[in-house]
Amino acid sequence: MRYSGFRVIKEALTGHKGWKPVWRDPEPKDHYDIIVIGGGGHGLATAHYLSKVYGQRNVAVVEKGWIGGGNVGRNTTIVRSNYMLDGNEPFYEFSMKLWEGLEQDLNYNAMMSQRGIINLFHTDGQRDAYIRRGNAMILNGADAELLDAEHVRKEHPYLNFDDARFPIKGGLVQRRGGTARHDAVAWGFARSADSHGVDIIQNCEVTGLRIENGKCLGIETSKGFIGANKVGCAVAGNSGRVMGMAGMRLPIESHVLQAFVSEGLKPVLPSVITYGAGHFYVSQSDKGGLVFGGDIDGYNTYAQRGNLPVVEDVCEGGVSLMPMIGRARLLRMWGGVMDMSMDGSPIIDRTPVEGLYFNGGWCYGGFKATPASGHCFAHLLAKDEPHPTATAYRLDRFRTGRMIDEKGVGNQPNLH
Amino acid sequence: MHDLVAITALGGVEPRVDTIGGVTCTEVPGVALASVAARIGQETKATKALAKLIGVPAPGIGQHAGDPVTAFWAGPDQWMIEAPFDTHEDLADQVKPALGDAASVTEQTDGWTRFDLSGDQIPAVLELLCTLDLRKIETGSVGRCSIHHIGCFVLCRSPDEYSIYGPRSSAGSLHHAIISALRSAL
Amino acid sequence: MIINHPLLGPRDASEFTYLGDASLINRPDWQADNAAEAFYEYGYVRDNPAGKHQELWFHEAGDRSWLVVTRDTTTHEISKVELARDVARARGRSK
Amino acid sequence: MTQNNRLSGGQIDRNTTVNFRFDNRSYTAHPGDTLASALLANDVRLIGRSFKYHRPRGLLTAGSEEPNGIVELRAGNRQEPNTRATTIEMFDGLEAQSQNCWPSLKFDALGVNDLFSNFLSAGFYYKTFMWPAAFWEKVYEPIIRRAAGLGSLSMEADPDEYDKGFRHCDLLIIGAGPSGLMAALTAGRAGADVILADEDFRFGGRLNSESFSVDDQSASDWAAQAVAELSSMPNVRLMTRTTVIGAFDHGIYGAVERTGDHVATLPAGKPRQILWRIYTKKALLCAGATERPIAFENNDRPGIMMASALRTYANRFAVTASQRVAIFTNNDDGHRTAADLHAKGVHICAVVDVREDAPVNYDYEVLRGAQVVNTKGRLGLTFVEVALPDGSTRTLECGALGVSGGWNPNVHLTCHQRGRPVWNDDLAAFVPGSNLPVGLTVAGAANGVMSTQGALQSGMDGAVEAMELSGKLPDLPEAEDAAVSQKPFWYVEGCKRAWLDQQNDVTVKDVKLSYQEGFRSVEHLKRYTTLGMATDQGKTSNISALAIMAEVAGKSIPETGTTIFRPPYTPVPISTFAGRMKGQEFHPTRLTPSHYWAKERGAVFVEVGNWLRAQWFPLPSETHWRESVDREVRQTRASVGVCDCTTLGKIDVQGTDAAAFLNRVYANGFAKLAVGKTRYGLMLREDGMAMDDGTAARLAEDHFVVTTTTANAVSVYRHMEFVRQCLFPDMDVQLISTTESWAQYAVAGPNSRKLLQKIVDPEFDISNEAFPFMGCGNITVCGGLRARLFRISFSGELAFEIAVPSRYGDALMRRLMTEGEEFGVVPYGTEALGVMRIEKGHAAGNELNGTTTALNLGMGKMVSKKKDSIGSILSEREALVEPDVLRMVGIKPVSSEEKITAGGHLMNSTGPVDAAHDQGYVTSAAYSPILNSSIGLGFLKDGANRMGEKMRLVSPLTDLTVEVEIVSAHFVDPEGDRLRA
Repeated sequence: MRYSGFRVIKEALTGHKGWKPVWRDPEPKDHYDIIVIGGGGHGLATAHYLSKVYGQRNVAVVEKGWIGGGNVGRNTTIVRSNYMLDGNEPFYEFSMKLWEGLEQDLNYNAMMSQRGIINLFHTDGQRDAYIRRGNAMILNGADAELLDAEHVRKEHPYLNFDDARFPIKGGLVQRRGGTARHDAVAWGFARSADSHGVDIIQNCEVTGLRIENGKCLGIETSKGFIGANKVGCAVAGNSGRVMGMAGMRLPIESHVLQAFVSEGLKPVLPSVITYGAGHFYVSQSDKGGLVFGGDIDGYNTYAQRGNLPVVEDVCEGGVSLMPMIGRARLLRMWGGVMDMSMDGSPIIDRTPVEGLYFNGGWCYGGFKATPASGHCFAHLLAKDEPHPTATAYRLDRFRTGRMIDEKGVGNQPNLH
Repeated sequence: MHDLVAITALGGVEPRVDTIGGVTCTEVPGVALASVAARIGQETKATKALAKLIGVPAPGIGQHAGDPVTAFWAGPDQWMIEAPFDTHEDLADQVKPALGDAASVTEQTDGWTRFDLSGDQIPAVLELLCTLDLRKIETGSVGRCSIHHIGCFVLCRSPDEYSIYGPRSSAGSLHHAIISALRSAL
Repeated sequence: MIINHPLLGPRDASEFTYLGDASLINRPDWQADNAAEAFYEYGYVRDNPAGKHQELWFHEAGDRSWLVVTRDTTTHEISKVELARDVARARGRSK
Repeated sequence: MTQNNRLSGGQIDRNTTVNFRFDNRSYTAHPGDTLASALLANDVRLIGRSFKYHRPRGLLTAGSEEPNGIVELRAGNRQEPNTRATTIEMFDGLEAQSQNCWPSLKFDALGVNDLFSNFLSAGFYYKTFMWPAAFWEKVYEPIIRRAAGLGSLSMEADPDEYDKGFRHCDLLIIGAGPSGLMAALTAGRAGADVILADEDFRFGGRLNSESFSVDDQSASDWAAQAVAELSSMPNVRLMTRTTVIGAFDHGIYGAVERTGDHVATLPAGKPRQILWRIYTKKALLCAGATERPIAFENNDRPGIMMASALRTYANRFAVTASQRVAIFTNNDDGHRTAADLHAKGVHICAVVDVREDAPVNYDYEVLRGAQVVNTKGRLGLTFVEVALPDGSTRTLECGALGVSGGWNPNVHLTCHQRGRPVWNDDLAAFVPGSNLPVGLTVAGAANGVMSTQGALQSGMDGAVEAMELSGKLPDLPEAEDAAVSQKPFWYVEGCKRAWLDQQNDVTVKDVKLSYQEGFRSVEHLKRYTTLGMATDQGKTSNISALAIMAEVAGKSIPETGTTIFRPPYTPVPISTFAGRMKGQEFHPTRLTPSHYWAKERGAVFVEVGNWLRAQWFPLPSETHWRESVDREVRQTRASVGVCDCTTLGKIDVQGTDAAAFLNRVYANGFAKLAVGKTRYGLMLREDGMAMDDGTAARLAEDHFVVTTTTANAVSVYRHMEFVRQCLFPDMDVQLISTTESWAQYAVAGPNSRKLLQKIVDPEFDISNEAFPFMGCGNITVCGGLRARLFRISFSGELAFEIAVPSRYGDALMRRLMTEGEEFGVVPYGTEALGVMRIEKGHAAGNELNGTTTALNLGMGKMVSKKKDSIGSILSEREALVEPDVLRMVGIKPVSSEEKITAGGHLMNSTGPVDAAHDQGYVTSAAYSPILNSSIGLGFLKDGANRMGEKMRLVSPLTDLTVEVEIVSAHFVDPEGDRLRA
């Protein structure tokens, strides 16, 4: 069923009787060409591109709970392609271009809003690093602008320019950056994949991977064994658990990132803003809530909840940067479990097990990557070779010393 | 004798004194400090030597003891020695011989700034500053904690006399934190 | 969270700095034939268990002890706290 | 306007009358009122507008679960959007405004949305606004954003202070209703260390809202008496106006105490709110229960309220919402409200009870087996339409309708660690499950014990269990003990627009549509319809919606799912979480020993980590910073300059294994360093990347002083403790930071020795012979002050670093300036420091960026292969030693007028300019007044072999392309003759 304004009006006039389920609720078949483990953003996007771009129709997405219930449903919805390193920037710019056409591609309004993102800097050293990054963005075909303090003040007069412990010296802006309605992204990909014949199987937990003579034959699940020629794992946050079923240890730790939303407010923030002197980033949703976050809690965990010190740290940064939000109320806090990798960059690669493919290590940057991650993982699953923009995301890069370390903090996941 | 004039951590020639709601906060520059860390395998020897130095048994975990030269526990097999500045400006050099090879001694005098709180209701002030369980803080206790992101030692000398040690460079911020808490609580 | 420091008793976890898996104590022998592979494993590969996890915490705003904390990563329940130095010695580390 | 809806009695101070304003009209009220009760007293029912359809909204409840009665409180920079009128404690001069309406509350233009509500069904926006693509940001979204949102911020900085505090207790009791009070009495009398916290400004909970008695006194009097006894106990701390917002790990609870929200203006220095971190051994949740509505057609009109709220307003605040009231209920509790209001002289039009066997009453009519099927009244309720069992309908004329659909235990905190409540059929409600936060137990209505007697008993039992009390327990007072009698009833059949989430305008129809479109899990339902996402977090709507979803799905409620709650229990100002860590206090400020002197000199300061350092020292004649910096550099290189470098980390390393230890943490060797000598040290991370660099001075066989960069002082110390305690636990080495103990100044330039000789005491020979390059030692200065001298140089000049106890740093700096006058000594700041180190080709923070190896930095040979040192093995990985790896180089423009930009990328002199052809990047750049040219340092592929090559430095971001030449990084004195002079 095609969505459109006319359809909405027609249905309104006929009692909304015509709306069909956005996706089917099928029972799993015995065997699929490709099974994607994980009905989150990346898994559903993979299914969408597999079926729509790579012509794979005999595909299933298997989800332990309800689709979109992982990090795609609990992030701060920021979309950007402002990376510095060659391993990353082409991939994220590819993702940005996919975002820009996503609604039309999916016929679903994920409310991709290119309202811009600004990364503020407060020291000359930060400025130099941002100039290097901005240049890398432009050299990779993305957009970037450097603003001085006066210009930042013109665009964001409510920031703390008068009483700041760390004065704002300027900012790196990406105008094409912005936000998207996170749940709708998952639903849009699911709806499209479903419409192309992909079976989306919810409430089906993977309990094991059937591997014989180094080849993956399928998955054991709470709904029984499901055979497959290829199995792709896209369960960031739980990668350790699932790949553990294949006896693999990963260059990844699971950590919790908290996120926060305020009560609804009339428009106050024009764009996404990240603070360079504290752990704080924020945007305002279309409903009016300030959606914000900061650092991960910093200890290994699989629990989707955090603790007070980080809540306080984030709010300290927020009020220091923009004192006018002080009287807005924090409405809800929640946590998402992140695959924190050893260099802060993701992995999209084959594994030592034939027929088993891995997509993970997204740290807290996975949402913006959703379309490209799906596209590149679909490419890898369909063609058995990496997509040109994702060649650096290899599993063995730590052994060879080809890390992609934007922050330069090395093999300590909780610092990325 | 040299002719350089010292200034306090808050930048004055005279120490700063504030009284708010019956509690007085006094900047205390007149103290010399040296750290004592036992060498590996010399722990017992170091503890004995330390006891001799301060005239009482070396304080255990979370304790301080001695007078006028006092010591407080700073870490495993590690203590901070406190003495009047006027008589012990070169405290580290005085302490070294007493410990010999049993411990490493390091001058700490100007690494720290000290604020003394006196008056009742000090716990009502401290509960706005640090996470220490004040129910367990009694005369002779010392706790290391973070006050407004500044690493500090809190010593309880009597129910209405406390000392707070913080890093000298952050004296202004620490003082501001203490004064704000006094105004808020009292 | 609260970490029950073996010397100081219960302390707020915010006084500590987290490093990670306590396997970081098991630094390989630099002269071993497989040193390169061993150091790669040591530096980069983790068990990352959903359950009991031995991990290193530094009491930064406290007594500067490194601790090995055994904590369940699904419930955060802490079942054991030891001085890392004792653990290191117990694992045969010396000089 | 007079308070013509006031009744007799109540817990308000009638002797005092206060004035307040709502939407710029003045009203009167009494202390003890909330804004909500005061508005009702003044016959104001219309308070706001709903989120989506902008429907008129009045009060639904009398507590913190209120979804509708939300206003902008106070004015100017203290304006607080979305504030629940039901929790605003009345004070004289209170000012509030309605919100989310324009031009006025009575006539709201966007009320038109209501007419099109059929087109604005759940999730409609996902299906449209897609064409043309560009229209989203330009047209659709701005309209949606303006219409959405609720209250507005003042856009001014929050002027109030906030505190954070930390309390410890054996037992935290959350909620001071019957169970909480009884628990506190039990534990308190037993001597336990108790904190009793309640969000209300008056302890007692429902006891203050009921007309029945406890023992022989009124419920509220009994509560007051219990509070009096508790406040006399030194082991019990009472925290009123304190909401426990969250249950965190290991018995830590977050609580927000509103110390200043009930006064017009705060006394100086007093906080508006305090965020408490409460450390508990045990906690007892006595949070009570929340009455839930029944959904029926047009059930959202102002005047339609929870029956228990009407009772609270009547009994506690002596207010009725209207003189004519009807009740719609599925349980006995609704009848209580009717009886209490009737007793206070309010006309009860009828009690509409869905139960055929509802209790009769002779004071007013009870319509058994009846249902409310519709209501009238545009801005406030006027008529209620009732369907009777016989099929006929009755119309009741009334200004208020009390609705009671039963009670939901307040299980919120039991869910904060992902625990799930379980379904209880007798109550038709969720009660706390088994997987509670460790140490938390639940008592009273929160645990499904609905009678007052039961709550008292349960509170006592809870305290006994939690504190493991034995021996004599207090006698329980007598109180009502009625069993729950209700018929589960969620919504009236056949209704179309029956509201569940009244703030977000989610109706029964939306839930059904959600199911129809496949959004069937509770989380999908919430996310698709926005149910429960409003400022009340669905406290009154979640369960009903779940029940309806279950019905459509043909499943039981527990099969359909549960809904859990997240912190905070009620919304908390962001300022409260920030406390005092904002503005200048965001981070502590660290001052150098020469700070006050530098300030007098008019130095310009710069933040370096938490430090403030002098950046340069402008002279009155100088108008541009470059003039000052160039002068400082020239004069230092020509004669002598002084720079405060105290901020460099200093770590005292002692012990018989000190040298062996440094051999492990530094890539280069230290074992053979002679006493009295200093050596540059490069520290690697275990992954082979450069971590930090500095110097180590050997003061004795077993004593070194190590310096770190300012930025890494803390992390290097932590790392060294890790190596000491975790990797080499038997090494005899002790570490302690001495960064702040010593004021350390670099004295640099050809005349530095001459200057120092004037202050160093004569018995110390610092001639080149006696004190050569890289020498170090203990000395005295100015007639006996102990000091340390190091002959090290960052500038490349003949230079020393001299250290004295910090308290004398100010005096020493002044002395160096006066003694240096004859040489024209200059103080120099971090800028000049930076220029000189670039001229000398010293790597610093911009080069040690965490991704560079010793090889990249041109120090590959320093990494000793003859010993075990951190990072040496992994620094050998194939990609890190490829022939064309980045190497540090010097860069200067071919034409000296051109400028080098840090952050620019290096491209070959010909060929395409794009990422694929990137050759490297510039890390640091400065203008060298010595070379009269802009210069830079950077990393270039195979740079060591490309000296003299012409390249293009491009910075499209700053719109710049410069022809540059690759040169050695050592621009000045490459042979190092000067520093050995």
